[in-house]
Amino acid sequence: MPTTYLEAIRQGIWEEMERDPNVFCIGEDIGVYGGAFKVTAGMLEAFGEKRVVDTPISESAIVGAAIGASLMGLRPIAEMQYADFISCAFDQVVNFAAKCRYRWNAPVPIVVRAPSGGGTHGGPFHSQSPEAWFVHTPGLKVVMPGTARDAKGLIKAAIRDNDPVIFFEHKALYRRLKEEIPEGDYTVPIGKARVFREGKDLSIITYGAMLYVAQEAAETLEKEGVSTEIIDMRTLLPIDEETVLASVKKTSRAILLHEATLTGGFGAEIAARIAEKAFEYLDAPIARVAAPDTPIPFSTPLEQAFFPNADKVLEKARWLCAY
Amino acid sequence: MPTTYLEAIRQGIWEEMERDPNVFCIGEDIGVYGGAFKVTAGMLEAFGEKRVVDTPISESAIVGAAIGASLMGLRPIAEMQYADFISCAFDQVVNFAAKCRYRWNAPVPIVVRAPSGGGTHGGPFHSQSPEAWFVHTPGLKVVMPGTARDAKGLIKAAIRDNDPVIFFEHKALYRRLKEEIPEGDYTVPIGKARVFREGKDLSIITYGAMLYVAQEAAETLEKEGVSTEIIDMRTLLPIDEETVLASVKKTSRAILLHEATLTGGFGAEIAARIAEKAFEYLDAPIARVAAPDTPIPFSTPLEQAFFPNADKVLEKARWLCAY
Amino acid sequence: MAAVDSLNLSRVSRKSEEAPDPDAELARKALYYMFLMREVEERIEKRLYRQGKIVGGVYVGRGQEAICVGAGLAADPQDVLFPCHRDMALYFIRGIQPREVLAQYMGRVGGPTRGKDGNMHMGDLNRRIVAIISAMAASVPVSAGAAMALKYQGSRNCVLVFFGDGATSRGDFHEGINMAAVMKAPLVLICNNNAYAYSTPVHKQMACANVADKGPGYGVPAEIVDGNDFFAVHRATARAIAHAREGLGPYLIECKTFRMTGHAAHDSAFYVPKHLFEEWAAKDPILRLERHMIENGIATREEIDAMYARIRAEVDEAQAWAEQSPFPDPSELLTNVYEEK
Amino acid sequence: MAAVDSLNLSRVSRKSEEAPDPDAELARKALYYMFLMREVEERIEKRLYRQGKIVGGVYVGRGQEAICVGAGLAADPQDVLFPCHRDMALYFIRGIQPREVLAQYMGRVGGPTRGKDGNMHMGDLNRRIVAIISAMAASVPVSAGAAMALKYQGSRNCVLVFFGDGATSRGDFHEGINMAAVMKAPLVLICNNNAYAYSTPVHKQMACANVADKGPGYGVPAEIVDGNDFFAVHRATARAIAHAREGLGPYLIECKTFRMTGHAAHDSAFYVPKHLFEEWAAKDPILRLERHMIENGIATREEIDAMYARIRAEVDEAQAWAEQSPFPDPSELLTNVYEEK
Ligand SMILES: Cc1ncc(C[n+]2csc(CCOP(=O)(O)OP(=O)(O)O)c2C)c(N)n1
Ligand SMILES: Cc1ncc(C[n+]2csc(CCOP(=O)(O)OP(=O)(O)O)c2C)c(N)n1
Ligand SMILES: [Mg+2]
Ligand SMILES: [Mg+2]
Repeated sequence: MPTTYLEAIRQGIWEEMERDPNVFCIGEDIGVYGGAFKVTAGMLEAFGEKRVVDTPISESAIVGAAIGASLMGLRPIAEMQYADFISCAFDQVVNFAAKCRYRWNAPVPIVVRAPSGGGTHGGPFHSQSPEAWFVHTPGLKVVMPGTARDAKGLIKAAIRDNDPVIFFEHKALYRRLKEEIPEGDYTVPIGKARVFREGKDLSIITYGAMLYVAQEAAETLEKEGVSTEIIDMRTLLPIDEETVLASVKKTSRAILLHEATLTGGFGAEIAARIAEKAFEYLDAPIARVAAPDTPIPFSTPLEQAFFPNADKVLEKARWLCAY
Repeated sequence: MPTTYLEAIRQGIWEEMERDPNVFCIGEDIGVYGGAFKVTAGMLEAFGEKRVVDTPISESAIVGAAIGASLMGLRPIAEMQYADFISCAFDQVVNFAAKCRYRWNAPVPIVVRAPSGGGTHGGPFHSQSPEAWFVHTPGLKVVMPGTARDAKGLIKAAIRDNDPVIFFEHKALYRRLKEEIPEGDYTVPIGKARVFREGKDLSIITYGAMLYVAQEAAETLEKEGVSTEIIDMRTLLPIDEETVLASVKKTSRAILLHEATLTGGFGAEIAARIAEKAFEYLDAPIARVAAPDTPIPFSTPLEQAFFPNADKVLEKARWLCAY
Repeated sequence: MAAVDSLNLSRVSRKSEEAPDPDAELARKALYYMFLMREVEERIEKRLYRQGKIVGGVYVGRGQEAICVGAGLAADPQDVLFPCHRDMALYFIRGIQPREVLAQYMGRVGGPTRGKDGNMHMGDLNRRIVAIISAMAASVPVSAGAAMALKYQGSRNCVLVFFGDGATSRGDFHEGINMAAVMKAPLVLICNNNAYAYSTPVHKQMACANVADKGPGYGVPAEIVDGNDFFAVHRATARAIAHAREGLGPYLIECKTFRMTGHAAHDSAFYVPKHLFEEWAAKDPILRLERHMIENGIATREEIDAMYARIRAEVDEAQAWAEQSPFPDPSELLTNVYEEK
Repeated sequence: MAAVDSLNLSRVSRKSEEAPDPDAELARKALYYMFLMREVEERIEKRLYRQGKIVGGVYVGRGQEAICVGAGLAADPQDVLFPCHRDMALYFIRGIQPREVLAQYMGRVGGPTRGKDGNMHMGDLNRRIVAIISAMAASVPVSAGAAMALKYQGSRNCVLVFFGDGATSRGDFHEGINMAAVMKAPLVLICNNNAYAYSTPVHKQMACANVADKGPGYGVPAEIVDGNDFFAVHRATARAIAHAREGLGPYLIECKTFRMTGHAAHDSAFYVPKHLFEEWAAKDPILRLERHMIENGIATREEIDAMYARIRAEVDEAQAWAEQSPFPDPSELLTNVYEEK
């Protein structure tokens, strides 16, 4: 049955709640209201107040409480109402959750769900894609599904993972993306990228909603005789370097694409790895397409200009192919 | 007169406090105690409680209060006792300070001083180098002096700057580094890197305490017949791409060196820019030397193994030169 | 101050023989701003938003207008305001025009942020009104710093910061009020306790009965007022401001009220028991002020209706202006990230 | 529970004819742990640190031992502890050996973190003791979550979290205690108000008189005890634990005490008026407990001195062991960042 990206996440959480009585959800307005995006809709009725915990507006305490509960053997799924508010919980994420195992061998199996990404007229504080901060934080895992299938498989894997996982969900995909997903229980491994589209002339390495921008660009390129491979990272930390390098070694051209701002973004890390480890395979510079280094504007024409699109990808792709 | 890195910062602040009555300092234990590292020693006596404000343990409120005071026309210098605690103020830094000008044209001329860096047996929470998070935050400026001369010139420039500046001070340099600096008033421009050592075969691009690791490596390489150029970034955001590219175009080989952890670090951004914009000049892969992706361990042998050193740089340098 | 074009309620009230009554004057002003706010917000929520002319989140202060108007009119124009998301009248009181506000909501260059930000995320330093960021309570430490700055500058002015019941749970509320208290900064903290934070009722937000109960833990005097009573809010704010101006430090006012809408325009508020809306509708602050004015001979029904009609016409014009205001040019995307020299 | 080797204070006290006196037993245990803590900390601060065998920060709880010992002995071994940086005895009470603690401080593999972390940054989930991070008060929300988990699991146990007066200024204190209160989580919050946070006296930390004044703002019962009186702390903690076990939610205890040292070993505390040290030296919790024991015939001076001698010998041995413990191999740098399969 065609399933939305949102419903896929909901199903994944639901099945894990059924499977393991230690799994519970905690966040603002996730109970009666079912969450700002309705990802937890119906869960309060099905699982009760004990397992669907509405909290005060306290991001730091939400993550902190999740950490504490995980230390006691539970498996909390904490929701940030918007990824933007994870900044309010930053210390708990990067200093408490990320470092417990290393420091004193205490696993912190929490999932922090963070609806991120733009294109929904959210303005500066409801559109951000802050994944790179966490990719620079050893001890965390960072996941961002770009398909409904992966959304379900990865949320389940994240819940079962014994390390803290920051799980970014792309708000613009929640309801717009609808596709067939496998029935019942399955997981998608954390730490494995996947070839989203096979090609031989150019690799576009991306994740999240930008997959579809890449796809659109790839279709145009196809007509221009360029065969584009798209790598969907899916997990941003730990990085599946192997899949990236294999693709670039095959195609000899790479574009890193993400909707987070350019400087210090995830693309920089991948570019750096390619430049160090696949240098001799490269036939052209490594290009990046990302949002410009500005806050995210509200007004539609500015917002549209902000986000990467197929044209911006095509421009770089043509440059690389002509190189 | 030979002046320590710490004293240079202190002088810079002192002179700016004298020059502009709107400049004031705010932070924990900066008054009577003179700051955990004594950077503000003597200022309470000289400038009074009004301008040297001891606060409760409230990093978020320290940065928030600095923002609010700056909106009223003051020029606050906020001290984080350790850079590690800036995580507790993260939302104020990345969402309030960084975005005011863009959103509603309200300048936020604050300086957030953050003693960072390791090698002082500080363990996981008193050794971090979190600059990359802020480099990925448009609207901020990020500075890290590596010399006493620059420390004074840059803190003065930061105080006069009309945008929020995160000013990282390397704890290990505070007292270990002592050198001649110009007398009296001078500034070092924010946004300009500098050639720390000229060379023609290899560029090491770095900043902060790693300058001296680069220097050590360069001296060894010199003996091996390799002429090494060292670029001291000094400002990490906005990035002085020009100076970096000019160096790499000259030497054709680049190593990015920093003591922050590798993945998602500042070096990734520079590597990515070189790989996109100076690709045709490269004779070898772009190499990175950085701390491994772990929390920062406490025990001396682990700590020593954690930080980059000349040997690690030499290994990469030899690889590039033999490429 | 605002160009209050429509504020020409007949000065010939039944008491007109007597000296001008400051209370009457205040009531007229208050009613003007309260109704203006309601009218602009109605347009936004019930027309422009539904017509797709406003995208993104829409939060209104329907039923809570007495709070921002009561506090805003108690402040001196040089006092600094930090509005929250249900305090639109503060902008009008500071002279920002309805047309600018409507343009802001529609993402047009005519708005104070020129489309860079949306809805109530706006401010104007010249008018001493500071834009919120979305993170609840983040304004509290910033307002504390502004108040510290006023003291530093030897100003007799103070700062008023607005926030909801839900915001008090955040660390920033705590750090901000505590620091302001330690510094004896001239800060007036005005909490609209409207019983909900999004879907979360206040008893799930905190385990004490009142936000004001938090005052003693900061050494800050705190009082509770009927947030639907303009005069009560106004008087309490005046007391708080006097306290601040005397150098006695922060003062916390809890205004009990009720959120007469969903959290935002998309929210039906299904989780709010219906009877609460009915009960609180009867306590509407505008109706209440109208009644007071009529009963005390400050204005007649006809005069009030005439003022409303003028406000509606004013807002019609503002809306037309705002809809004509152009969208920003995409080139503006890259401007003003840093100081441009 | 700890192997309390040196705890063989003669059971034949002057009251020996009577049934074993639980109060006497408790006093003996308390004195043991308090003196052990002091002795280990003295070694750390005055010997190993000065000899350069301990690098990094050294914080001690000299003069505050009654707090962690009083609270720690009131807890059940299955209650979960979140010590802060002046609560060393909690580790001993949970059976972590002095030699392990000394090895921890010296960065040796014999310490609970194998050198990955230093000083009091240690924990052991099997012993239900959770390691702090350095950010003050960060433990409070985490302890709230642990308490919520115990409730979730239907356990009758509770959580005890320790922090200083300075930590209460942080947002995390606020968010954590408030959330615990809303959730009625079984959390006992124990604040050591030792008058200073680093160089900052408590009146610059907060504008209320007592940390306990913050309780009502959270709907949390709060009491003030003499933090230098072991029995007072013990009884208050027992009350708080009973409250928590009954499902009545969090309970805040403010222990008034004094930091008898600088903030850390490098700090001379020049900013603390000298007379305060003198006044508080007279209130030393160990001397006080000794006096109580002697006056009540629980132990003789000789017995106490003999116990101290045994403890010193125990710590000598522990120190020797710890100094022999190897440093971690550099290869351990890369282990345990993530689960290793
Ligand atoms: C830190 C943070 N977390 C979550 C949100 C999402 N959010 C926006 S408004 C709101 C409720 C605010 O409630 P309250 O403070 O009572 O104000 P009210 O809307 O009732 O006026 C929430 C949860 C936010 N804006 N900021
Ligand atoms: C968030 C944060 N800011 C600053 C510090 C630096 N610091 C370490 S301990 C301390 C003082 C703590 O005071 P208090 O909570 O009263 O505990 P005490 O040391 O008096 O026992 C400070 C400021 C820190 N550890 N964490
Ligand atoms: Mg509310
Ligand atoms: Mg203290």
